Amino acid sequence: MEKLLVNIGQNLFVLFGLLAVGGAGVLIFSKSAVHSVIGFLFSMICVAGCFLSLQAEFLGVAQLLVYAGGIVVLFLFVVMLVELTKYQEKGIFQTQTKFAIPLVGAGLLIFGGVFRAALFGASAEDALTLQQGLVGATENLGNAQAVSRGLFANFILPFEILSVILLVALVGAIVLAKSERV
Amino acid sequence: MAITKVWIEEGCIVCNACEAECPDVFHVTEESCHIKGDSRKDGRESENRDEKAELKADLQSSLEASIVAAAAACPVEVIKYDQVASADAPGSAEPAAAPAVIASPAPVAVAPEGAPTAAPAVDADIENAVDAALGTTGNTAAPVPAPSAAPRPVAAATPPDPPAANPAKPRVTKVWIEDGCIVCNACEADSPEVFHVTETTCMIKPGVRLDGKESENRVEKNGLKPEDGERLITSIITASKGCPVDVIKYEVLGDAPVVEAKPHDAAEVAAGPFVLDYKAAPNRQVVMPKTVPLPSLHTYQEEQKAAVAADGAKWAKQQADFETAKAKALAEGKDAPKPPVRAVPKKNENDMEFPAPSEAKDPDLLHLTDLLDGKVSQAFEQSGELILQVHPDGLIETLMFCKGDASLRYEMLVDQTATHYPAAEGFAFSVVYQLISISRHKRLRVRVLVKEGQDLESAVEIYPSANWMEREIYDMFGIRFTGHPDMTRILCPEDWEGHPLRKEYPTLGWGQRDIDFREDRSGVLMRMALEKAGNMGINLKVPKAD
Amino acid sequence: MTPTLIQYLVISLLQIVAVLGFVMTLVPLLTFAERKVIGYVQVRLGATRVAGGLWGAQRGRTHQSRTITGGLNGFMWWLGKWPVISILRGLPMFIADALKLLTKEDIVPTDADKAVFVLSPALAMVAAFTVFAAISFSPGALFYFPAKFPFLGGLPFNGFLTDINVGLLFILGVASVGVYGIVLGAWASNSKYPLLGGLRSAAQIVSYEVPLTLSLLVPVVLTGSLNFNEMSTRMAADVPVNGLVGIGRSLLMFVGFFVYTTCGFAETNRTPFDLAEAENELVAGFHTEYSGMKFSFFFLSEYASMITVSALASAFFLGGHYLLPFGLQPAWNHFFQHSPYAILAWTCTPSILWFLLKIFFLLFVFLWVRATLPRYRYDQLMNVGWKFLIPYTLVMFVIAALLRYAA
Amino acid sequence: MFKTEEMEINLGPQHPSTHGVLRVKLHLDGETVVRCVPMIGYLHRGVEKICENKTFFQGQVWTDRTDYVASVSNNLGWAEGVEKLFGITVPRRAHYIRTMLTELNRITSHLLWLGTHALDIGAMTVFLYAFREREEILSIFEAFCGARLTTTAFRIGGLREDIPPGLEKQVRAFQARFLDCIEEYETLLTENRIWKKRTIGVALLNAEDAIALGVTGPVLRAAGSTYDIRKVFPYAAYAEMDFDVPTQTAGDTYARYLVRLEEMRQAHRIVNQCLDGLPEGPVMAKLPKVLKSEVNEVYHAIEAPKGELGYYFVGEKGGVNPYRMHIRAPSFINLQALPKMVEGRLLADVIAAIGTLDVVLGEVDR
Repeated sequence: MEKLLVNIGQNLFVLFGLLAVGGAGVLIFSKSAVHSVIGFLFSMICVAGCFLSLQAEFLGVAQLLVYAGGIVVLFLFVVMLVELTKYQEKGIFQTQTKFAIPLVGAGLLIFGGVFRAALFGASAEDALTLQQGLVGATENLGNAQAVSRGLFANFILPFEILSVILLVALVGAIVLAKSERV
Repeated sequence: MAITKVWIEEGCIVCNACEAECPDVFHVTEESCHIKGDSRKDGRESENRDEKAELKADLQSSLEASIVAAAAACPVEVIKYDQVASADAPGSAEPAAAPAVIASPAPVAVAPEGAPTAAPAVDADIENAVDAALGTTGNTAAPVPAPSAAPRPVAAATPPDPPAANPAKPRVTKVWIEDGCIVCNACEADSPEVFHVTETTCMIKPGVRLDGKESENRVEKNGLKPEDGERLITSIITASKGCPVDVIKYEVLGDAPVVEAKPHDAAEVAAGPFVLDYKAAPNRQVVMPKTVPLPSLHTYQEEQKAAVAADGAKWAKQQADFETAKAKALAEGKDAPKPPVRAVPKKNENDMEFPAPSEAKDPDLLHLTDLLDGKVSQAFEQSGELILQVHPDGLIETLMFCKGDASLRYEMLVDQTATHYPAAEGFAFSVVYQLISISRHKRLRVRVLVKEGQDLESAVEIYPSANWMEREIYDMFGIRFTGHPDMTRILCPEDWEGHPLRKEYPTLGWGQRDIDFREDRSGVLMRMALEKAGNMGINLKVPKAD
Repeated sequence: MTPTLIQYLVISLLQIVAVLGFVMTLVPLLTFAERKVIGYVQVRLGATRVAGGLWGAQRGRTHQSRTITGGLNGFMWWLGKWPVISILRGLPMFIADALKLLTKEDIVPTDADKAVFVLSPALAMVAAFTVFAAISFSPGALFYFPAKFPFLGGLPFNGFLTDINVGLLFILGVASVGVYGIVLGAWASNSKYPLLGGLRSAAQIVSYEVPLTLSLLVPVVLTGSLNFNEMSTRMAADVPVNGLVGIGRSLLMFVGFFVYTTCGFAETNRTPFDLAEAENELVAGFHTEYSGMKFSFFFLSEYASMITVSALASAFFLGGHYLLPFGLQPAWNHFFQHSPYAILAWTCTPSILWFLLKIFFLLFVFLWVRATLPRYRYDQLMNVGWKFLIPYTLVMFVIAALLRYAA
Repeated sequence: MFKTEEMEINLGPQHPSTHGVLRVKLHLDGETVVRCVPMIGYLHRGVEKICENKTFFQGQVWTDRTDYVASVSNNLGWAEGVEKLFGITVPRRAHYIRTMLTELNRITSHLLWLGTHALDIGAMTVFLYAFREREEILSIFEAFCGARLTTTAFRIGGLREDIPPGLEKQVRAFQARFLDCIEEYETLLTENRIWKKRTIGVALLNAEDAIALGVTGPVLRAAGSTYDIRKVFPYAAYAEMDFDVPTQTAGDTYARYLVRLEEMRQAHRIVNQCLDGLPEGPVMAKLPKVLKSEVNEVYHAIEAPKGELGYYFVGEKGGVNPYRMHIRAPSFINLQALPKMVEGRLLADVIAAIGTLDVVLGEVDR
């Protein structure tokens, strides 16, 4: 008991991780689209829990705020509005099963290899810490500052590229919606 | 006749029915039913099963009717009694009835222990014989109908010979309703004198039954009055055949006539625009109007002229009478009679004066009459209102003029409605359009007369407000409007039958009836009402003075 | 002295019980207050009694005082004779309300998605109550357990559950999950009015979350902290009043407060933004098909989020545990910190009292507004959100950044 | 692959905002109303048929139940319609009392409208304020005839009784404070931003459409027409009264709100004039014991709070019942304009439109 509590962070991480995988399973295997979204939501919340158990509060909370609070709502919105039963009957959905199964198999193999290397390989011996350059900076700072320093100092270029991609997606969505409307 | 002994056989289900019928004799306890001490000679209160004590002498005849009714009402038939003819009973006034019963060994009937009690119910011949014997006295107005409901064990005793039985005429002896009635009203439509359809089931009416009770007659299978059984045989058989679930059963004495069942399907109902089968629902009788109150200047003037002429003729006759009387009196040397005084029209003391129609003087009416050129059949003024009656052909033209003509400008159609005149010749409805001119502050009523089944042209194109009003007219009167965008019912449901504001449409609904509890002698309706209301724990017994 | 892990867990449990108990008591009281406040505005009495008996009347016993509520009624009627406390007449209404909701028949529509239908009120409730994990009712320890207290002697009992350094974000994140309760509940009812209500609500909450967050960022930028306790402390003590900057900061906070409160009304679906449950249009909006306990979960979560919004507003704009709002406390402190009068000196220190008073006042404002204002139309609501509030908050955000730079 | 679908939704017959058992079938595209079909008849009791089977005196009782909010106006229409059918002259004092009560009834009707309409739009408090004053008028009715809602206040030929002592005082007490009460409603609504947003430009109906659709009453006057039967075809004592007909030109919900508020003020004026100029004399015309009609046909219209209320009577010779009676119900005709008002607008505007039309379903269905 005592041991379980002392390692509570680690244990919670495992627990949340398993729950997240369970949620992802619901997302994939559920018959109802709304149930899938609920599974997705659950998965997202559990991922946030993972972050929190690693004491990355800012990331965890941001995960909650952005994914659970924003993006999944939009998914749900769309799924609710579209009358899926009709399209299910027509067989428009779930047509890609025959491609999906080999793809998932391949993905499992690849990621399994990666995970195996990460968890049991040589690098698993290293401590999971921030980059050397950041270590000193985070000592007296809160979580948010550490993340922001990482984003806006070290990784400014990828960050900006990402924002451009998002902008493109935004514009694309507007264009699609407009043409649908007219 | 009188009842000497009453007792309760085993098997009482404590149903209170006997106490309801005859509270003086029966007293229902929690376990059984007792014969009251007040009414017994030995003064004890018990079921009287073993001792069979006699009733008090003074009660023997006075309570007879109610005891018989109680015995008949008993659902398990455990109430038995000895019935004898007594000399001082009012029954002695019935010469035909008395011998019939006396002929049987007195006391009339005590079924031997273990005798079948249900079996005689099917023994139609025997009961028929008794019934026929009693039936001859049917018109002698026995004070209570109950004695004719002879106790059932009589069947086991020797039947008397029917003195006046007439086996030639077939008749229905019994009729009852099996389980499964769907309350369809078909039987009541065929034979309203026998059947009475309530909300939950169908009943045999008390008027035709020997025991005078109203029930399904399922358990008791009580007989019909012979004369009714004879008279109503055709209708009962028709009803039985017409019953969609075949729950009406009957027993016939003699050869049943061959009767075709009347069809009671939906096709019959939907055949006409509105079926007025008064026989099907006598409670929906409608008094149709005799007069045609269609105001018209022409008719009014004719009436006035006729009234003046009648008055003149009356006066002339009075004067002529006076002259002859005077001449006669002179001839006989008597005093001359008083000369007649012409009656002055009665002075109107009320603040009320009939607004008589007058010639059209209003420029609008004159202008429209000119414009329409022969399509106007009448134009007059009454009660300060302008009325223009046009031919149905010219209706749309009239409305267009009213709206469009620069000197008329009736912008708004405020109201449109119809009236049904079933007594009129040549037309059945008048449809009126109330127009107002908002700019000129004038009102005008346009009227058309429509025949039954004739369609009118819709005014929606000219006055969009006519939309709902025409739908309402269609709904209420059945007048259709051609060119209307949506000629459907508006207030009544789509599948409603009939058009309610027609004069022949009855004011009572199907199956609606007035329940008069004063006629509810057996208390059936009262009991049903109580059942419906639920047991409210109220003692409904009428309080006694003692 | 630092607690051991077990002691820490026990104290946390006690704190959770205390906070939940506080909120769970406050919500029913709030419903009673709603009856009374709106009743007062509308020239009527509001609740004065609880009708009928719980079970006495059915058994034919007519005497009121023998029933539970009847007895309470008698007591409350007696209370009504006294001038001030007579306002408490009808207080048992909140017990009766809770009992009624607990004992009502729980109806699940035939064609509803049963699992989701059951899940969504729970989701709304959990989200609304988890938020209180990050709300700090009092800075530091509320009290210390006495030394003789078994097991916990000498340990502090805090006025907050956790002291996350991203407390604000946590609250926003968890609160944003609450919308699922509404949307999923609406969808699972398989009925048209709830669906419309759910869609309205989802769109409304998602779009008002943006100005809400942006307006909360104004004090965050001004103080430089996302932590609940640190925020009010810095606001009161650390940031000195600096002439023009100080005035500008106060003004900005003042405007920000109103913007935030407006968004808060929309977030909690209260009048004039209660479109999700606009009973005149959508019968009862997203919870049309809900009854009994499930309905009361929605009900509770709405009132709990009212408390959350009030707590946030008082912590971030109204000075939190300190007396004065809008960052005016430093000036007050400057004059009275060393005042010889103890009471004045005391007003310069943080206290749970001020915080609660501010919350209560804001809750009163919620009720007041409900009694006064009509409801917006849906498109107007969206216009207000996107065309006015978001630009305003963005401008405020920029000004706040400039002020921060200047200071 | 995906195309938008219209959603069909039934507003009513049991809905908080349909003011009775009105059912409106709406086809929605999102929240925009594509098509609106009002469906009525849920409260149809066949009042016209019933009245044909009742005498002229008995039938009046049924008019209370058509527009139960403005029963006094309905009584007046019936009484004057029958009087026109028979040619009865009513004493002047009776006319004055009738006018006064009808105007008080107009105030109650408008107050009920104001309260419920504001409630529909979300302003709760006005409802309670409006009912406070309405209660007072209802007590005046109670003092006059013993009933609060279903008054059957008038008799054919005048009044059954003169006004009871003390009624004048009661009415004057109400009159003294009523104008302030209107001010109070106005402070809550007239300049309220949200109220204006919800009402200005909503449920538009211009004068041309209104006239074409037969819409009367405040809805028509808010579109700019001055048509008011009290002025155009005066009845009762209105010819002797000095009052204005309030009009607006916008033809939207806000304009109707302003018109109805101003009508309450004018009604207040008329009541004052009736009280001040109340003539002496009898209140009942001399009539025979039994009224037997002649062959005649009349249509009598009065300005009910909701619009033109017309009674159409056909009398047969010697009949004690009307041969045919028809009520031209203003709510029924006004409701026709609902689709015109709301199609292409939002769902919330349907609620505002139903509220602003001020329909009473008892009168729509009759």
